[in-house]
Amino acid sequence: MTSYQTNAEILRKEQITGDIFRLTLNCPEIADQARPGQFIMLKASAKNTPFLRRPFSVHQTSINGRVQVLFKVLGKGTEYLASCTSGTLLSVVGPLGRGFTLPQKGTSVCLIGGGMGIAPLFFLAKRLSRHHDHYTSIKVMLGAATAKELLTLKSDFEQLGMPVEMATDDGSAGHHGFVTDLVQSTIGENPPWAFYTCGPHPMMKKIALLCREKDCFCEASLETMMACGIGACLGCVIPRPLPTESGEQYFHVCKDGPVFDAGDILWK
Amino acid sequence: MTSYQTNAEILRKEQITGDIFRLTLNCPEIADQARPGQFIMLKASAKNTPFLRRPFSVHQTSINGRVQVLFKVLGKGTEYLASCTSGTLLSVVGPLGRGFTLPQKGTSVCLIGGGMGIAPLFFLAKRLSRHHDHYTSIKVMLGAATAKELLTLKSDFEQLGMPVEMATDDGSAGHHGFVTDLVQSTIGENPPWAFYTCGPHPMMKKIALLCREKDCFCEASLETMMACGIGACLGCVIPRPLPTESGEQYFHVCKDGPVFDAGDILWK
Amino acid sequence: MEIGKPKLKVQLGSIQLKNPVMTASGTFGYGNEFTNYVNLHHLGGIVVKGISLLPRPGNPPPRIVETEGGMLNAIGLENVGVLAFINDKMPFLKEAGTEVIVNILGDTVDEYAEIANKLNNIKGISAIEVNISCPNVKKGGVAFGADPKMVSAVTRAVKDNTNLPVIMKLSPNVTDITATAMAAEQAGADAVSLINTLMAMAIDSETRRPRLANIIGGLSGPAIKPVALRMVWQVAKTVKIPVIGIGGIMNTEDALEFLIAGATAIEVGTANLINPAITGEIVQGISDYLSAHRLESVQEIIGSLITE
Amino acid sequence: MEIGKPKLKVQLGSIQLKNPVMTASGTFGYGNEFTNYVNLHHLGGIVVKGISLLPRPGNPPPRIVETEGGMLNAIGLENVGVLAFINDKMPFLKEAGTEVIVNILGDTVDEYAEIANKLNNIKGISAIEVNISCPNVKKGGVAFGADPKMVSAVTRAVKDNTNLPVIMKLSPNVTDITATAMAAEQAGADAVSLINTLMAMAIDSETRRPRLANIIGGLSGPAIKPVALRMVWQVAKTVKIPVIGIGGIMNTEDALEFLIAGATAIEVGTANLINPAITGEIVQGISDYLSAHRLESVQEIIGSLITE
Ligand SMILES: Cc1cc2nc3c(=O)[nH]c(=O)nc-3n(C[C@H](O)[C@H](O)[C@H](O)COP(=O)(O)OP(=O)(O)OC[C@H]3O[C@@H](n4cnc5c(N)ncnc54)[C@H](O)[C@@H]3O)c2cc1C
Ligand SMILES: Cc1cc2nc3c(=O)[nH]c(=O)nc-3n(C[C@H](O)[C@H](O)[C@H](O)COP(=O)(O)OP(=O)(O)OC[C@H]3O[C@@H](n4cnc5c(N)ncnc54)[C@H](O)[C@@H]3O)c2cc1C
Ligand SMILES: Cc1cc2nc3c(=O)[nH]c(=O)nc-3n(C[C@H](O)[C@H](O)[C@H](O)COP(=O)(O)O)c2cc1C
Ligand SMILES: Cc1cc2nc3c(=O)[nH]c(=O)nc-3n(C[C@H](O)[C@H](O)[C@H](O)COP(=O)(O)O)c2cc1C
Ligand code: FES
Ligand code: FES
Repeated sequence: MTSYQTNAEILRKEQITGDIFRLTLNCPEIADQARPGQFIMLKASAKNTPFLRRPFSVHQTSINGRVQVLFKVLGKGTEYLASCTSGTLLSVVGPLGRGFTLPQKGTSVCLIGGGMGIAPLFFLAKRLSRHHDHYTSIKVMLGAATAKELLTLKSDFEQLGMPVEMATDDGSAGHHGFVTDLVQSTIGENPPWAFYTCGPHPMMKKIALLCREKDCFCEASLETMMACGIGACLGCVIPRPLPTESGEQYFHVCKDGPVFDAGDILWK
Repeated sequence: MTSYQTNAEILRKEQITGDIFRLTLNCPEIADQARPGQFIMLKASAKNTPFLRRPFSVHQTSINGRVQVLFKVLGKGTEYLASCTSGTLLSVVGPLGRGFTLPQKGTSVCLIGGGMGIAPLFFLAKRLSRHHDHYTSIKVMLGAATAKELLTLKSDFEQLGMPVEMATDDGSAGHHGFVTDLVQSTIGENPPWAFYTCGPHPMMKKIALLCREKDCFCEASLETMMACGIGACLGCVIPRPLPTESGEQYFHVCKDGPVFDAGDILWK
Repeated sequence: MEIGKPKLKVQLGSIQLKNPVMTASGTFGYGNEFTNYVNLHHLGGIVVKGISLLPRPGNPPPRIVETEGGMLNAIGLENVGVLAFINDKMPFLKEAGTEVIVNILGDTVDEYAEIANKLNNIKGISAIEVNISCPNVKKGGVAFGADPKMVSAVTRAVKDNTNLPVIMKLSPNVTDITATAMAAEQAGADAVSLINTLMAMAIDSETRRPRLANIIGGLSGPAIKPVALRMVWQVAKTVKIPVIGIGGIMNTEDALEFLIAGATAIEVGTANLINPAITGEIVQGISDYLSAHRLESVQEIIGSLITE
Repeated sequence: MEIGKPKLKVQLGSIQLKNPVMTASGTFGYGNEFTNYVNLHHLGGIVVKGISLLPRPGNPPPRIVETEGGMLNAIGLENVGVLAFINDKMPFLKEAGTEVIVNILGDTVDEYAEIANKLNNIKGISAIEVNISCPNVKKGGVAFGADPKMVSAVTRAVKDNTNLPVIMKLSPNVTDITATAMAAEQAGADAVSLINTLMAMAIDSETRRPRLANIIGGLSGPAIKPVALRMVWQVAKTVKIPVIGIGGIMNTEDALEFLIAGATAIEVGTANLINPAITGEIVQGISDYLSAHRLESVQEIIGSLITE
């Protein structure tokens, strides 16, 4: 798998809401290679603070060499990214990791994103929309704290011709409650299903267990603390349900993931 | 001596030449207290790199609470300052240190600045211009690498009614050579003289020795590496010519200076 | 449920601090340098610049270098000497409205004893902190703090010469800091403080010269915080006397980490040079943290690290 | 005067490196992870992730924490074990076009001996680097590297079981690193490398829990450079065998400082995680520095520190 380290120019910075931003980066090699569910490591500082790179899912790519990331400001790194103006160069390493497995023809597909977990699902949706007719249906379910975090993203999915159901914590758009509630009422219809999810751990856990129960295909994109993103530091582990024959007790999320078959994960 | 720590807003950033900038800061208490030759300590980073504050001479103050610094970009700290836009808040500690002693009535005054050493001399010039008639004459001699570094500053002094002689390394303005050459031809006329100098060490040394020879009053503003600027860390020392009675072998530049009687300095 | 203002008092042996926030020796001068920036009255205590028997001139410059997340210093223990300290600095300090802790240093065990003795009956001094990171001139220049036996000897010598509580300030440049901490405890120390600076060095690759005239200096600042925190945790688990945490504390969050690791009080060092008001801000910050977590007293977080 | 391309070759005991720039164990995987970013052929050598007799799963997460100017790791020596290393990793490594140095670790002296023995006749291995910062399970978990006697014992055990040059990798968590360096030299080590990480810790003040599942981890990155540089300088003055400098090297300038302090070669660690192309850039940077200073060979700067 080829990946690159490059200095990518920020071509555009969009402020989706107060603390959610979308950066468009010019990095043709990465745009060309990236597959949905893969991520990039950004140097989110001009100096050494913060010290480590920060991982971000590829939100979408374009044939003219752009890579987008969608992020929420949490701490020093994302603050720095939010403060960058177009023209700034960011050091990027990517694309990295194992992305989503595309669904089999004839399945009903459901993408369930919570918060910034929506980022990689849009890339997946774009890829699926190339062969929309391969799938019985494609549903998108998005959850967030409040309506305004979802509006831009909702219309992005809708432009791909995918119906979007929403759930918000404050009830300001769609279902008042968790996005997982929406899944429950869907999973009965139209088998076989392929679920793809990314978002807060409890959300993904709930979906994973539901899918296990109903024996549905389900992939989840996980997060851990990463130093290198390229499989070198062995820092980014999560426990395997069972050790491998050679005694490995952990997955390395940056290499074995970030996308995993939800059934392979020890949901805590 | 009262000094303050405050978050000062950058009201204006001027680019004098490629790498020379002037910042106007809003810090009324410091503007009110500062005397020529004193300095301020600026936090020249948003995070911990660079770690220490950076000392800058007060270039001028205004009655409406502004403090200006004039600086050249050398490394990380000054790069950061040069990248700040108006509206940015900078943490400032000051005014600090011992400034210039104002000349006695009836003296001929000569201010000799080299490079960024011009910064504090302008503040002194402004103060002297309040009582221009107290002095037999006031001359200003400015040295720099090339003409364009001097033009703005020259006219600033001239607006105070002070004639300015220039020396440039490349001969692009004034004397082609060192500013010290100009001093040599002046020191004979119109005694008694009071010389004030700030700039590169070899320049100040030459002036100091000349003044010692002719027995002229001479003050020089020195630089050393400073961590605190307030006399607490004892990091900023230079050797005294003779130990004090209590055994002190060093001056603390941030407290005993930065302005010293040139005759008290061990010029190396 | 309404909760009053959280209680910040802590006990260091026989002295009580109004809060756990003190200043680290050598970074707060003799206190008077900071009156423009912080109300000394609000601090738990002031630890003054290290004092020796005779005045010391210190090292030639350069004495300080900036490093990534920290600095090196090789001040060389410049100080006014114990007599000038008593005459010139104590009058101000004893009116400062906070505990005054005098940091002392020596070249020999006897010198430590003698300074302790000279400080013993001086009004306004609350405790003595003993810097043992200095070279023992009788032992080929090995630092006192490098060897538990020398730590014992210095502790005893100081204890024998003062009625004041004695805080032994441990060096981090050792294989096992719990060994020197225990040596101090067994020899009668009332508390230990740690860490002093890490021995370090910087080179200018253009001139190929050391950046410090003294070649070697002490590393301080946030760069060393993780090392300091580890040592404080290890020592707090080992000794029964109070532990004072020092090393890279830049803000409230850092101070809390040391308290949680087991420090009864903390000393803020290099941060004073960058933000001369920081100690006051940390006192306030600890109080705010306790309120936000509905804790009544700072005691509830000291040593509260959950390790399962 | 025209000067040709500067000579970068250095000699580490019996092996020659095409240049002094190597990678530090645990930060460069088994080399293959970096082929997208750097031409391995350009490097002086690759030191692989530490290998034990049997595969090790490593510690539970979280295993890494970011700190000011550095990071903590508590990977727990996860590795594939010596046999899988030989079978799965060596085929790639021996074609990498650079010297391959295998970092090894053990719980007992015998284990070190056995791994050394297993690696002895494997084609493509240039040297063994021995990580002695691991706990000696027979000595109550004290690190081998903490004690000159244990350093001797491990050095001898490894030397007795291999014909390859042996590099002893010293721990910085000691009172006197020249003592462990001399122990290694006297026991027959062909070189020493230093430093490994500083034992350190981080706490989350909100949860009051350690940030690493293992509680304690190793501090690396630019934060520790000044300590590493000091130790390298001290050791280079003390031993006659070559010294390899490690610790916080982020760029050419840092690498030069270590060479000037007396290191014959350097290893770049944490910097690989942040800039996977950095080692190649440093090779070029050293060459450029030598050209700019009109020096013919890197030999001219090794140990060239001017201290008057
Ligand atoms: C594979 C992957 C893909 C991700 N994709 C996205 C995305 O598309 N959009 C988005 O907003 N966020 C994404 N994240 C999370 C993103 O990496 C963090 O929000 C970001 O690192 C926060 O950095 P900070 O400096 O702003 O915050 P900090 O205050 O430093 O940290 C806040 C939290 O962010 C996480 N974090 C910090 N540093 C790292 C690191 N080096 N590796 C992993 N997690 C870290 C930790 O949970 C930490 O508690 C992803 C994470 C992973 C692992
Ligand atoms: C009393 C005093 C007044 C000064 N006034 C001015 C002024 O008016 N205009 C101006 O341009 N410069 C002035 N300087 C110099 C100014 O402080 C340095 O240019 C600045 O610190 C460079 O910082 P940097 O991070 O950009 O460069 P770096 O690359 O970090 O350092 C470049 C050089 O700047 C000096 N320097 C760096 N940090 C410090 C420090 N903490 N204390 C002292 N010197 C340091 C050192 O000589 C160093 O070699 C003054 C210095 C002193 C001591
Ligand atoms: C400039 C400076 C001077 C110091 N002088 C002393 C001293 O005289 N006595 C002493 O015990 N420690 C001295 N120290 C060490 C500090 O008290 C403190 O232990 C160390 O710096 C670590 O804390 P910090 O990282 O918060 O600075 C000094 C530190 C600095 C930076
Ligand atoms: C993630 C990580 C894993 C490491 N694993 C090993 C190891 O297996 N064996 C070893 O001897 N050193 C190991 N080290 C230590 C490094 O090789 C190096 O000595 C140390 O990090 C200091 O160098 P640096 O600051 O350049 O990283 C590891 C360091 C890191 C950061
Ligand atoms: S982040 Fe380094 S191995 Fe996964
Ligand atoms: S800079 Fe700290 S005493 Fe002068």
